[in-house]
Amino acid sequence: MEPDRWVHRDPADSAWFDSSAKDATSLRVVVDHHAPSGMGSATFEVSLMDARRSIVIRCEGSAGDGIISLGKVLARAAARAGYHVVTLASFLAEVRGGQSSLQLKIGVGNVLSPGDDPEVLVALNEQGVREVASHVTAAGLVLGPPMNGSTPAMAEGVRVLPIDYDALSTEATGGTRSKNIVAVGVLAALIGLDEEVVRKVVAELFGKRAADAEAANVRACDAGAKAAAASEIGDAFRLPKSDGVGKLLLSGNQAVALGAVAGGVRFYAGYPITPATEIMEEIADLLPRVGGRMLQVEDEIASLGMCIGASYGGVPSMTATSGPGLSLMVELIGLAGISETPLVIVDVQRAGPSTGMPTKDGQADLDLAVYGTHGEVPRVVLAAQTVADCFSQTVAAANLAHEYQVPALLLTSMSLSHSLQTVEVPDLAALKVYQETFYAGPADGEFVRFQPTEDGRPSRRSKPGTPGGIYRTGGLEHNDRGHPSFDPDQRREMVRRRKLRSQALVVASDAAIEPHSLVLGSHRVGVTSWGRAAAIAREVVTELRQEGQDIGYLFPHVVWPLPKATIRRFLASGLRTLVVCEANENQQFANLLRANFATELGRAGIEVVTVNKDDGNPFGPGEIREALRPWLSDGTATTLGEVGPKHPLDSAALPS
Amino acid sequence: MEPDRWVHRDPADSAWFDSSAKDATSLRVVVDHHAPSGMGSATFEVSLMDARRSIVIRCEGSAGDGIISLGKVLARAAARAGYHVVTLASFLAEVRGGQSSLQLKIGVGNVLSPGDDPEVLVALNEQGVREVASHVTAAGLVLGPPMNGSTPAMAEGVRVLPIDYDALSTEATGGTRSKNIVAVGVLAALIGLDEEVVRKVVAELFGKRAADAEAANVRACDAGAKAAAASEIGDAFRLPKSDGVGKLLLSGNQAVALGAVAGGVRFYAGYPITPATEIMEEIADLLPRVGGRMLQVEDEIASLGMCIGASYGGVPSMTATSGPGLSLMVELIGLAGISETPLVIVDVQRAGPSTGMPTKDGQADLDLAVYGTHGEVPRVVLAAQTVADCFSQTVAAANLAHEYQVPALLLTSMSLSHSLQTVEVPDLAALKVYQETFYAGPADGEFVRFQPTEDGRPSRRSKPGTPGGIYRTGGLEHNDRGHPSFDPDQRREMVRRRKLRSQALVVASDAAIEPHSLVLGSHRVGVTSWGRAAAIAREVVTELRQEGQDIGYLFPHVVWPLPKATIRRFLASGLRTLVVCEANENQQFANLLRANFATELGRAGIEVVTVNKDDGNPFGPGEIREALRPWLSDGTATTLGEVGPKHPLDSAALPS
Amino acid sequence: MGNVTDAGTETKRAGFRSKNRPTWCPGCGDFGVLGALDRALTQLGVAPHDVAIVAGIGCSSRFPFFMDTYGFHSAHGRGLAVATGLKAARPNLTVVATGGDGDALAIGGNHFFHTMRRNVDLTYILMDNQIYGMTKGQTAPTSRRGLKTKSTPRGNIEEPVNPAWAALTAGATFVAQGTSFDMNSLAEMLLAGLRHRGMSFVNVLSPCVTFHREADKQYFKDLSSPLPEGHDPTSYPAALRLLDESGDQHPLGIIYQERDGRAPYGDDVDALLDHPTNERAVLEQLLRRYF
Amino acid sequence: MGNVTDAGTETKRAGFRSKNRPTWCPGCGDFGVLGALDRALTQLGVAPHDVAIVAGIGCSSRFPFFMDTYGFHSAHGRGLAVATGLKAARPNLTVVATGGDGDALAIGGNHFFHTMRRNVDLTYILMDNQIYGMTKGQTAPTSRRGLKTKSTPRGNIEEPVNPAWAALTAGATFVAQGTSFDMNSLAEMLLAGLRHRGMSFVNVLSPCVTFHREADKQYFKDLSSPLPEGHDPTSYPAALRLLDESGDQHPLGIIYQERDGRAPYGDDVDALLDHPTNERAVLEQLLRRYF
Ligand SMILES: Cc1ncc(C[n+]2csc(CCOP(=O)(O)OP(=O)(O)O)c2C)c(N)n1
Ligand SMILES: Cc1ncc(C[n+]2csc(CCOP(=O)(O)OP(=O)(O)O)c2C)c(N)n1
Ligand code: SF4
Ligand code: SF4
Ligand SMILES: [Mg+2]
Ligand SMILES: [Mg+2]
Repeated sequence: MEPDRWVHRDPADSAWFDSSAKDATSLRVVVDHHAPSGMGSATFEVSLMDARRSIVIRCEGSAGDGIISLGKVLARAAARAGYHVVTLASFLAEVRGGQSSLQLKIGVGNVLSPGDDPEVLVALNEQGVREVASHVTAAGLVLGPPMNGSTPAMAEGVRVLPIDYDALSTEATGGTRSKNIVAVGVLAALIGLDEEVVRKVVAELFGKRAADAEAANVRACDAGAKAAAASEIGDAFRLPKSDGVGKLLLSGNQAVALGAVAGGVRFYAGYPITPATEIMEEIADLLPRVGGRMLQVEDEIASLGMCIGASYGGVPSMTATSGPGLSLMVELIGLAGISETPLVIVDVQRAGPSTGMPTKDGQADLDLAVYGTHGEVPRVVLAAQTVADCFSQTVAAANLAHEYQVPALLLTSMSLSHSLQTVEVPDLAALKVYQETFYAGPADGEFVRFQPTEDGRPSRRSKPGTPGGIYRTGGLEHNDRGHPSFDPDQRREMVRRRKLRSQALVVASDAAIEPHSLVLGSHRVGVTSWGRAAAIAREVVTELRQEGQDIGYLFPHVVWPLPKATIRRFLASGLRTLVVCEANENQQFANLLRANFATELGRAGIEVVTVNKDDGNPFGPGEIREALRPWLSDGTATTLGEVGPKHPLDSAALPS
Repeated sequence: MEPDRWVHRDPADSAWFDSSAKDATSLRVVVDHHAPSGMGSATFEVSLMDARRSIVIRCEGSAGDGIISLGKVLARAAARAGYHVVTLASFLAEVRGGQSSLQLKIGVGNVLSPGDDPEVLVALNEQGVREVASHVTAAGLVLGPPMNGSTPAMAEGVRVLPIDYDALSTEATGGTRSKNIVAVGVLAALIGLDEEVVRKVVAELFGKRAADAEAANVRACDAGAKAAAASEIGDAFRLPKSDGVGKLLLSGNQAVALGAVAGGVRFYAGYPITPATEIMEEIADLLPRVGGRMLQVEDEIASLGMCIGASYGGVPSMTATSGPGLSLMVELIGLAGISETPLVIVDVQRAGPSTGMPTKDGQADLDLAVYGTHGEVPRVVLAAQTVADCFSQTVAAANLAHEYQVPALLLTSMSLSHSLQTVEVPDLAALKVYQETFYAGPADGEFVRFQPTEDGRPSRRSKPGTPGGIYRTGGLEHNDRGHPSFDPDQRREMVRRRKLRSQALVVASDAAIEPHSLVLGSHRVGVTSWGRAAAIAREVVTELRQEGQDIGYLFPHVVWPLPKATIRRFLASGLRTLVVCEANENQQFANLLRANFATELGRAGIEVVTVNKDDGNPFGPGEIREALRPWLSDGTATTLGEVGPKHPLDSAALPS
Repeated sequence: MGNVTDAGTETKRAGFRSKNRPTWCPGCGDFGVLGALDRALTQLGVAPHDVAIVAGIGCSSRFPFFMDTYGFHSAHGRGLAVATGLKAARPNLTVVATGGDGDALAIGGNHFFHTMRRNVDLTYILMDNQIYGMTKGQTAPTSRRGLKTKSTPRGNIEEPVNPAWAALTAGATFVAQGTSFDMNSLAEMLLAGLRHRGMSFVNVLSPCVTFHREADKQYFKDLSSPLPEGHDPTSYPAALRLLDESGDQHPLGIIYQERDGRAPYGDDVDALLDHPTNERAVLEQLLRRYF
Repeated sequence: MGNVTDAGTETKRAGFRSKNRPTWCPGCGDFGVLGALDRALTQLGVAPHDVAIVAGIGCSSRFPFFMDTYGFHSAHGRGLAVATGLKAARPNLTVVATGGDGDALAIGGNHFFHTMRRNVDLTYILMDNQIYGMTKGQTAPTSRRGLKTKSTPRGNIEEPVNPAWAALTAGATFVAQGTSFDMNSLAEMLLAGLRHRGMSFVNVLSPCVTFHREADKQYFKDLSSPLPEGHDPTSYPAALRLLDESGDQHPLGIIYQERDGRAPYGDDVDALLDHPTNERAVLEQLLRRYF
């Protein structure tokens, strides 16, 4: 089978380019406003030959130094100035008592990971310099405090610029508390953020407290900028011009909450759980503003039960939880499934099993999402790769749930939920929100709840309160009116109905493939992944392709049912090796692929190579790049020979 | 790779023969007392050329006619006389208001199914004759009441022997109430059961009520026997001599309860649910007799929570439930897993999803058993194929749970739980019950709960109350002492620990393969299945092999982790087609095979053909035979050509 | 239950009764409850399509199928959660929940407790037969101490739960108790409960004639007694004292009804809502927070 | 909580305290409870290895790790189920359960209810900080009406649960209430609870200094009061009246202790057991039933 050549999008969520232009030195980038998340649009040129399209900055300090604020202010300023930003906090600090640490990657387009080793280290305390300076990449920069001790050995060309944060802060504000804002000023100046934007963000942050705090902090920021300007660093760390379109800066949990509200959800019932709690907290504030009702209830079983009740009442409903809560919900997922009650369940994955490591990252709830309930019901499972996805895929989940009258599960994870990323301002007018049509009353004919259909699509519901539309339903096997029936013929009919629904969802899954998540071609190596790992893999593979490597990829958002046509094309595109990256041990996604594409994999003789990690920290791009190395050409050959040696990271499927 | 030729066992749970003797006309059958269930032993000859090794009897009557007692008494008498019996009730009657119906298959060895169409119909009312007589197989027998209406068209050679049950009962007992016992007498005489045994069983049943009822019923039984003797039927339906070893007659639920008690379980907490309730009821009676404690508690979550507590206390613990209860338990399965707390969970599957059809059969909880919980924990999942398995696999589950300190799940189903089957009397002295060794106190060295091991086997536990053995554990990720730790290195260590445990369980799964569940050979077609469907498939495949068909099979009891070495051998034995039978729609077992043996299936180019059924009724042998037909040789050719055409029952994997 | 799969069996419907013939065993107490609710809803004067009945799992929980109203037959123990969600999302519906002693007080105990204390504007009818009927006769949370059933062959070792007490102490603002064989009184209580704004709980002693022969009509008659002369149902302490002092006796009638009481949960939830005329504008504004 | 992953941090152990330094925030009320239990167990004179502490999930549920006894840190809300199983299986152990207001009364409410009514021979210590501490400050079942938290930014719309009331009305045979800042009294109550045969419940007002600043020591002082002069803790009606009339006030001390009361659940379970000398013979006999 002749592989396709598809025009595909740049991995930045919103930019297209032509894959045939691999050797071009500049690209016309079109921000796509047809994207399902309804993002805005813009066109601009970027040079692939630019020395720098992005920068990785690590911020370090003691627990009280305001490192999180530092990161937030810098990220917010960059976002508003039109840059893409990804942050990552806390993971780095966990085992280093008292130290606070945050990393950002800021760039034009293509920012999907927080990076690996930093190019710039800004440390507000000596410990930060001592522990991190040696990790700064060659020709990088260390912005530490005046040191008493000696600085550690560093990579070639790393420059050290001591900044007396305390002194500058005291000078500007009368105290050392604003030293983090001094650092904001330094960094903003170095990377070339618009001064006015930075000042405004600083002012807004502190303006909430008091006008004098606002002014003081703006002064601190200016002091930092001046210090940077006075240095000899020059343009080395300056970013190219951004697209100029201001972006939102959101955590994954905030994005889910906003996506829910924008996607039409008007009922929410929930129970706190790390790392999902902020979804409920955000929704508690947002939902009532648009007439939606939010309840905090006694547990996760009640949460889902109440969502089922509200959805039976015709109100789009959602709940969010993490693994332990999802485990508790699986009985009622079956109830929603058999009664064809649409609803959205968000699972912010954390490192399990059981209570596990609640503040750590992982992607090991896919099996539960796909298989969790006794018996068999159709469902759809989506996974967010980025914070932008947390928004758009929540909307997509609500749409699929209501279009197909199934439970829709959205998987995110700790590393998304608590990191800030930029998101294009959604174009609400363009946002597609599925509007369910209900039975309208006797004029609409006789009401039959479970009207047989051959296309797998559901039949209309009737909102309680509608004359003529009375029906009863629930968890028992039933006939077309919802009345219990255990008749074998009736049963076969209903089993078939649910199967057809699943098949219809396969089609929807294929239709949901966004161009930027797929590259076909006559590649011997293909990479696939899901969730947060997919974003990192996407960044790595894009870079490798730009380096001339011959790699195809597929990073679907709908992970169940699997997009059958797409995967078949992908597998038939000449692949010899399929690399599957995911942050779990048991190869959950890889096994879904094996189970559902055994024939295709077998026929094409494709070797499945798995890259897994389950230590509580999210994948870094370097880890994935390293894992892919055995399948890369050496840069002279354009194709690889036979399938390469097995990589040490390939942990054979467990337990087989 | 040259396929093996293994000596294998006859599918009857306890009999061996040599597969090379396919053309022999008689076999030396050895009842094996090394079987894990510790059955007794006996040796005898059976003739494969006997016209009859078994008989299928259908009993019909009105709801008040005592059809269930009829079946029970006949089955009990046959069992005690050394025959194998399988019964099936209720499924047939469901949609036929007021009619009660039960089918039995009685035979020497090899009785795994209740059969398809009956050879003998005994009907206590006319409706039974009208509705079932046409299904009686050629040369069969209808034992109906004197008919007012006409009898329906029947197969060739079916004889009708009218018996005036009412009159015979009245004559013997003064009332018509004992007409079912008259029928017992008729049937027992026809198939040649020892009269004394039959009389004793009848007497025991009624002796419990009153001596005169006992005598009256024995008279009714005798009257039936006399009527049969007076008829011209002769020996046509007589069974050959049995092995003479009396057998137990049990329902699946009773067998699980007995297995638990015999397997060392001494704590049980449960909550009623159809069709698992009788396990709890039986245990409620049995357990306190051996000093074990049984609690009926508020729900399934509490059930499992209490089992975890009791097991932490060092007492082997078990709970039983059905699908909805298992769904509720999945959070705590993770807790048992990460804390390495052994326990047994029995899931008597019923037709789902949700409340589904609680009184109907199905096998759709495998995915939940294998994948149910957030995150990843090692576990073992077993499935009973027969009532004998319900006993022996409960013992096996308790053994595996304690040997490997994992949750062990045992899947049975409605069709096993509520049907009576014969079970060889277990030899309790030979029964292997794993005895956990606990830390014995300070003399035993320092206690470290989670001692690192390289072989995947767990380290000793310390029973609360033991001096020097104090430790704490629970659901958090932890270090070797059970203390919480989120350190990435420690985490990797524990993830690896759990992985090694799963790998050790793979070895255990291979070791658990019983010879009678595997036939290797250079077969182009292999059949695999699990649970009740496997018993039926086993019966069918054995018959087909005796008819000269070239078919291999594998029917494992441990279905997770899959027995890797065994399956690899099976797949490498020359198979072109692997037929997977299971009573669900989504091909759960087939998908486990595909996911875990994608490489092997692909390399050998094996086509996976799935035979599924999910209408609430269990598989009949005829359905499986029919499904296999396209892969059978026509009886002249000894090998098949290329893989045959796809069978209509092959429902493509859903949703892929 | 006689026959759980009665898709075909129809009977003439009247009032709020659906045309599905109840699948309960002949003589089951739940028939009386069905009749009483039918009458109460008729007297309430609400349209059938403005009523929804939500239940858990059990014989008593089959209720929705036998009424010609909207209905949801949820999962064991979860009826009150589903009913609360429905009521919160659609406050104008009359939502009735039904369940059995096991459904309400064993597996569903936590939802019971929280629904009562939240004072959700529902009417909850518990059919208390002191047994698990649907699963054929195991000890229930309301079974008397010492009762021998299949699951407690040596006798029940637990003190029974008193459902009215549980509801009253958890915070229900209307608590009544009736029997299935005094349909008139029961219908009156149900009507009062339906009219009550807030959580109305009605415990109904309702024999299971098939799996709990001991607890028949006479047993429940002996177990219950009319409200004492002069009982003031608006006094919480009086209601508490009454139930505490009654011990195993079940007083019949309206035991407690909070007068001029707290607003129901539904009202509280609604009070928080904005109803923007231009939703899009609000959304735009919400987005801007994150800019 | 300060630092949840303190595998390395050790402190000198004394009495029943483990060498693991508690990970609670400095100033957290739970320290007082730890001290009080340490003292009570010491006075009880039981060996540490004969004690097991079982908990759910929450700051308060970290308790087992800080005590040098056997311990099981189970799942959110499930501590009492695990504790009941452990006690039923090993009746000679002294089993203490700990939990927070959310753990006990939100997700764990059903086990709470049933454990109290069963009169299981446990001591349950609830650390009531009126907030979800571990998840950083959401409204809990014991939070006051109107409280603004991250999860109820417009104010809590629910009436708070009174834990002592919930335990008393559910059937606990020992109900006491203390504060984390009066360790002496608390230790005494705990000792009495440990000595009580049957379910002893001790509610402890224990401030969360990090996520519920309002409910500090002073707040709890204002909220609580000594037992009224002459309160008879052996009278159930008196205990009921006391708590009903106290409203939001929390009386401190032993509110109720059933005298010569029912045997605990454990005894009842044990009473059913045979202890055969030849188990195999019994098994053979059981098998024979099915012959
Ligand atoms: C999760 C779950 N557990 C158990 C069951 C089995 N079950 C169905 S109804 C029932 C109890 C019925 O008793 P009750 O609620 O008192 O209702 P009744 O039948 O007596 O009216 C049980 C245990 C179930 N359906 N789901
Ligand atoms: C099933 C489940 N749901 C939710 C959580 C998250 N969670 C952990 S502790 C907790 C509540 C803590 O509050 P409380 O019980 O009052 O204890 P505290 O921390 O205040 O002592 C919650 C909601 C969880 N671990 N498991
Ligand atoms: S509660 Fe009892 S009498 Fe009523 S339908 Fe159920 S089993 Fe029959
Ligand atoms: S309850 Fe509050 S003060 Fe105590 S450890 Fe938890 S967060 Fe800190
Ligand atoms: Mg009941
Ligand atoms: Mg709390």
